[in-house]
Amino acid sequence: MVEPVLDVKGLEKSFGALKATNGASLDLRPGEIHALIGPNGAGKSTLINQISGALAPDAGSIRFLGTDITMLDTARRARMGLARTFQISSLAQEFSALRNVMLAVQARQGTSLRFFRPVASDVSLTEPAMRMLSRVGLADRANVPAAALSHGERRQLEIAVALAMEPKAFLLDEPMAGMGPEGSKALTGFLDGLRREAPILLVEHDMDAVFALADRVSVLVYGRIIATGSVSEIRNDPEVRRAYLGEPA
Amino acid sequence: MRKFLAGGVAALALMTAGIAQAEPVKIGVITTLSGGGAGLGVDMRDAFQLAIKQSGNSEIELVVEDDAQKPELAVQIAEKMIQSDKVDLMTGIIWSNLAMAVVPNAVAQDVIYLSPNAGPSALAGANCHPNYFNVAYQNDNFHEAMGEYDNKDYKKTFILAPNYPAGKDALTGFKRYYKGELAGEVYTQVGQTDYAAEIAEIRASGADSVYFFLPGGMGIAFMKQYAQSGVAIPVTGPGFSFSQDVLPAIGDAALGVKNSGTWAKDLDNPANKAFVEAFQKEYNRLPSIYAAQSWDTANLILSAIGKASVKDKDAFRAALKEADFASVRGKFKFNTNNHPIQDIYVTEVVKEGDVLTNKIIATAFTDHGDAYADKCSM
Amino acid sequence: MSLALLIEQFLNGLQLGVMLFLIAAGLTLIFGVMGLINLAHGSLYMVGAFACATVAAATGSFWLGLVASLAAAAAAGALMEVAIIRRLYARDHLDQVLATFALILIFSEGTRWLFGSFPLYLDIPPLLQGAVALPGGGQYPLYRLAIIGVGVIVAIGLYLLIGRTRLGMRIRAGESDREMIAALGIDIRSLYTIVFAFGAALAGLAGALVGALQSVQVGMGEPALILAFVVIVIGGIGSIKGALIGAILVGLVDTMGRFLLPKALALMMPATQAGPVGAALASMLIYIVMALILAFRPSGLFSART
Amino acid sequence: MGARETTVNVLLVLLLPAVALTALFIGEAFYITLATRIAILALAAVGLNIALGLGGLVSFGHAAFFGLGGYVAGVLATHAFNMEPVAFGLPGTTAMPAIWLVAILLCGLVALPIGLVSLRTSGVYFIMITLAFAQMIYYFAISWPAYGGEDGLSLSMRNGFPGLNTAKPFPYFVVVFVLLLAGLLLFHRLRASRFGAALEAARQNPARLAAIGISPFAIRLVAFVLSAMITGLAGALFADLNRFVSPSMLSWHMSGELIVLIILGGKNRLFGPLAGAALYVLFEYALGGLTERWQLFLGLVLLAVVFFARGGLIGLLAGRPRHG
Repeated sequence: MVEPVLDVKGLEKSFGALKATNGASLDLRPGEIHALIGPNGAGKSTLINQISGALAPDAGSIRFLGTDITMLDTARRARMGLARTFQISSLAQEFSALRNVMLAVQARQGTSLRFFRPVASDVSLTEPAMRMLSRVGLADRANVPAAALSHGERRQLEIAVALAMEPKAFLLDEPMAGMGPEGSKALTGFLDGLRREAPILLVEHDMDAVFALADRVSVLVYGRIIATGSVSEIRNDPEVRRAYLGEPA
Repeated sequence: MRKFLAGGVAALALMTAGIAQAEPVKIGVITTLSGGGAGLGVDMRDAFQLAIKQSGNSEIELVVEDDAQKPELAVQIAEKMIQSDKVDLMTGIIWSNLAMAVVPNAVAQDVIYLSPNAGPSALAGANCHPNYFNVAYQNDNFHEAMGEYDNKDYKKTFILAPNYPAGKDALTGFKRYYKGELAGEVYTQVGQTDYAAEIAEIRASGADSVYFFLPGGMGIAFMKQYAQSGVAIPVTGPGFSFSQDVLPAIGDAALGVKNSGTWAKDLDNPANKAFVEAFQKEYNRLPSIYAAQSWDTANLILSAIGKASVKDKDAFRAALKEADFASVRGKFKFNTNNHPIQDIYVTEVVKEGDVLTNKIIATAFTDHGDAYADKCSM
Repeated sequence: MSLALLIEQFLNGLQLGVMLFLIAAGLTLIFGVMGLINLAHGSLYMVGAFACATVAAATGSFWLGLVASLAAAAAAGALMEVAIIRRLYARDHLDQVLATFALILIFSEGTRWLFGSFPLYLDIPPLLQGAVALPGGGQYPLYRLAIIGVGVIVAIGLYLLIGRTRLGMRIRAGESDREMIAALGIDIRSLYTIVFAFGAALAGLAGALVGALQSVQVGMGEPALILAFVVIVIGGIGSIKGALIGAILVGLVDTMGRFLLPKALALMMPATQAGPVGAALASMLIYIVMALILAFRPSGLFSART
Repeated sequence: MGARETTVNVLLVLLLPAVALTALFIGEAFYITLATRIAILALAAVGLNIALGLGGLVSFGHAAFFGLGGYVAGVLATHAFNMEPVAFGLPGTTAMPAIWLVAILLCGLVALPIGLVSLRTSGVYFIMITLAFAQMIYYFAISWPAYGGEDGLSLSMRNGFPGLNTAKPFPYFVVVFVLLLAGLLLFHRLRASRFGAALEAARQNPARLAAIGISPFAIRLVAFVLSAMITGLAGALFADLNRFVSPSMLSWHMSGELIVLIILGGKNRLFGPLAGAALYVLFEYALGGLTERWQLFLGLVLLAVVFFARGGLIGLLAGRPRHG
């Protein structure tokens, strides 16, 4: 069996009396899209935050590309190639779409401590950034401030920023949220091809997209993964049907 | 800028028209008119203006500006007065640290500066200057006098002052003349307002007396808290902490406290009587020592203007040095370092009717100079 | 050094702490509820002291002065809130700092305009004059004990007010969710005015109590303000409990530092140097403590909001 | 930057030398001094603007660096005058370039630990912890006797610059003005650079910046240190202007004033500090001459800026900022 790109084992996280993550384990293998689903309040955001480094787990370990990253901060994980998108916010509201992506390019190059050369005329930043914007279909909106983009455009920008990081794994947090059916369909097609560049851990509510894309699905309920398997396995898992779909057994 | 054309009233001009008028003289007055220390500056300015007004000399122009007790602002104002207003003389600064900021540069530009209050040791000794005249005192003087006087009554004194140069100079001055034992020597924080910890130490120290130097609000707070603490050890201090501007705020806690000074309103000489009367009449309050020193400064300047032209610096300096004016302090002359040689008194806080004030009870020094004159090479 | 002196110094530290708590309580309450950083809090403290001194001088009664200080500071606070502060809630901290810095300038010069440049007189009431005996032979001023008492009463009162009353419930609701409280139909504007005036009255009370110990003069609020900020930052901004503990910590550290540091240094260096150096270190001590606490707990000891 | 803002900026830059030159020709040396003062305060605020404007770090303790820079000038000159070594056998100096270098390096060295601790906090805590550090240095300076304590330290004469007579107001103005231009250029380049992009993003959305692999802490720390260095350089110049340095340069009022300068001029505007410093010094000078209650009116003006001119003077003259 191939070594997983991302290997999460026994994560625990409590907020006071509330156990938001309760021994969650999952892995992400090369070339796959692994969907993480679960009802509202199941602890998906808390789990993603621990994987990305925004929250420190109380117990458990996270390995990425064979290295233990449990103690590393968000920025270090990102530099190792873990790209995370967010549900709502954009990177820098006041910056144009292009500059948002350029920022990710410079982050990947590790060149943020250059003080003098203006970025606006720096083709080593603008060119890759424009390429990413074109890939997500935002090229003609490159100079619009992020704050002025439509909701759907901001989701596309999120993806472009993640692409610019040239990551080894994507952590996509509800990329379809708030997109119309047209947009969702286009994005589904896009993500389908993206898995060839790097595997994707996909947190998503849109079940059509999940079932269309996922190689494997994990179900999170009350901070625990209750089942992992292929789409059809999950669809037919009685425990999932009971806990998640609310059907009587 | 605010310009006071003192004596510019037509009637006065007419009155003095017969006298041969002196040439125009421009005097820059930098003093503290806003913020917490404004009371001292206001007294200084008021007395100065009154003295000029009474002289009837309409050719004297005053340029008065507020330094807000900030050294950097005082420097800027001084530059303006020298370069832009082209003043002939400067005066007015209350605080030592502001004087240290302004005076060395001003006198280096050949402007004559007369200090109506501060007298830091650096300007009395090695850094003395022919253009710098101190009409008040050298900073150590009041403390030296109290050290000398305390020898009479006390053997074991507890001394305290704020932890800054003037505070250390103060205690050095006191110790220069005090021969008894020290029950303790404490430096407090600048701007400190609560003295409970120090008072507790005084109580426990076994001292037979306390000498403190805490100017402004610090002294008021200390005296009130000391009186409330129930500690019965007698207190002495320099006159600044018991001058007319702060006595009302301390209240009866100050009654009976002996303090040192070069001036009190009951000093028996005609100049002083005229000054106290005129000041009270004009401003409806008793003058403080800052007012008295400022009044003397103004009269010293007036006496020199009568003898020499301000444009002839050498002659004017010589005229100032003669100190040929009627000082409210009685005797007054300049030492080799242009600092005063004068009597220093011990006064006691008494109540006259409802008003707290000081009364002279002894003379600590006669014709007292300062410890730094030797270091001055003038 | 005797035990009596140590006890007395401990009481002094406690009393300084309680005094700081009285100033800081209003500041932290206002921050907790409205998220406002109010540099002009020291000005309200000054207003209380001036009101108390003026009324006490006119009527001869400190107690009337105390009432006047509460009323004047609350009125000044309410006026300030309605005219200016209210427009600052939605602004960032930078705008708040600047506007309330401006208010300091206005209040200071305005007070000087009204009352002149000379410090005012305010003495402690006859009832509280004198000292009481401490175990071990020491003495302690009655008035300072009374301040400790007032501080304890205010602390308990605040605890009850916030924990047990309708106003307190609204305050707590306002801290956690402003939109919620507006949705509940509570008039948030008048709630804010009340809280601000209440915080101002606490500052005024502190000013009056402290004014009898110190000098009532323009500028008296600034050192108090800086210390109050140190207190609430150590305690965790918005937390009354944090303000109490922070205040007592600062009071004790400052008093004991002033008392013990020069003595400790005298063991290591000549006495003539130990005094000034010890005093210098003592004046830096509370800021060092504050930096250390924030280095390990970046939101203070009892943060109410992060 | 909009065309109107560019016009306003060009006018602002030309204004100072125009005033200084006019003053030189009509023999009113004081106005040269005033222009120099404006330029120095502006440079100090340009430094703070890196942290405050670009990075959103409201430092209420930048007077610490302003004062430290001032003390470097004062202390080095005093030692040179007395022919005593400063430390480790190194001599003092009265050469401005050497003083500037020491001031910049020392402020950077001091800012590093302060930043390491302070940047762990945010919001009001950051405002207050920077204040706490400045207060520590302030009280230290007041009570440390070696260099005058509260009385401050007088320089017997202005320090020198090779080939110029800095004792005269105009040459010194030129020195200061060139440094101000250099500071403005640095700020301009910085803002447009990769570092500037990262710093501005750290202000707008630190969590997102970390998620793309740039540590906001590191970026802010570098910005804080750079900012302290420039403010420290301005402090050294200020000491030379006044030929005097004292703890009041370290006081919290000074920190407040530097913030006021930036807001008056327009936060995060290249020329905001210059516009603010010009306005502030003119207020202080004109109002201070008119009335002893000038601080009351200054307060009213500041309130008006907060409520009616949020973009500061530049915002008023040039309209809203544009972002590319």
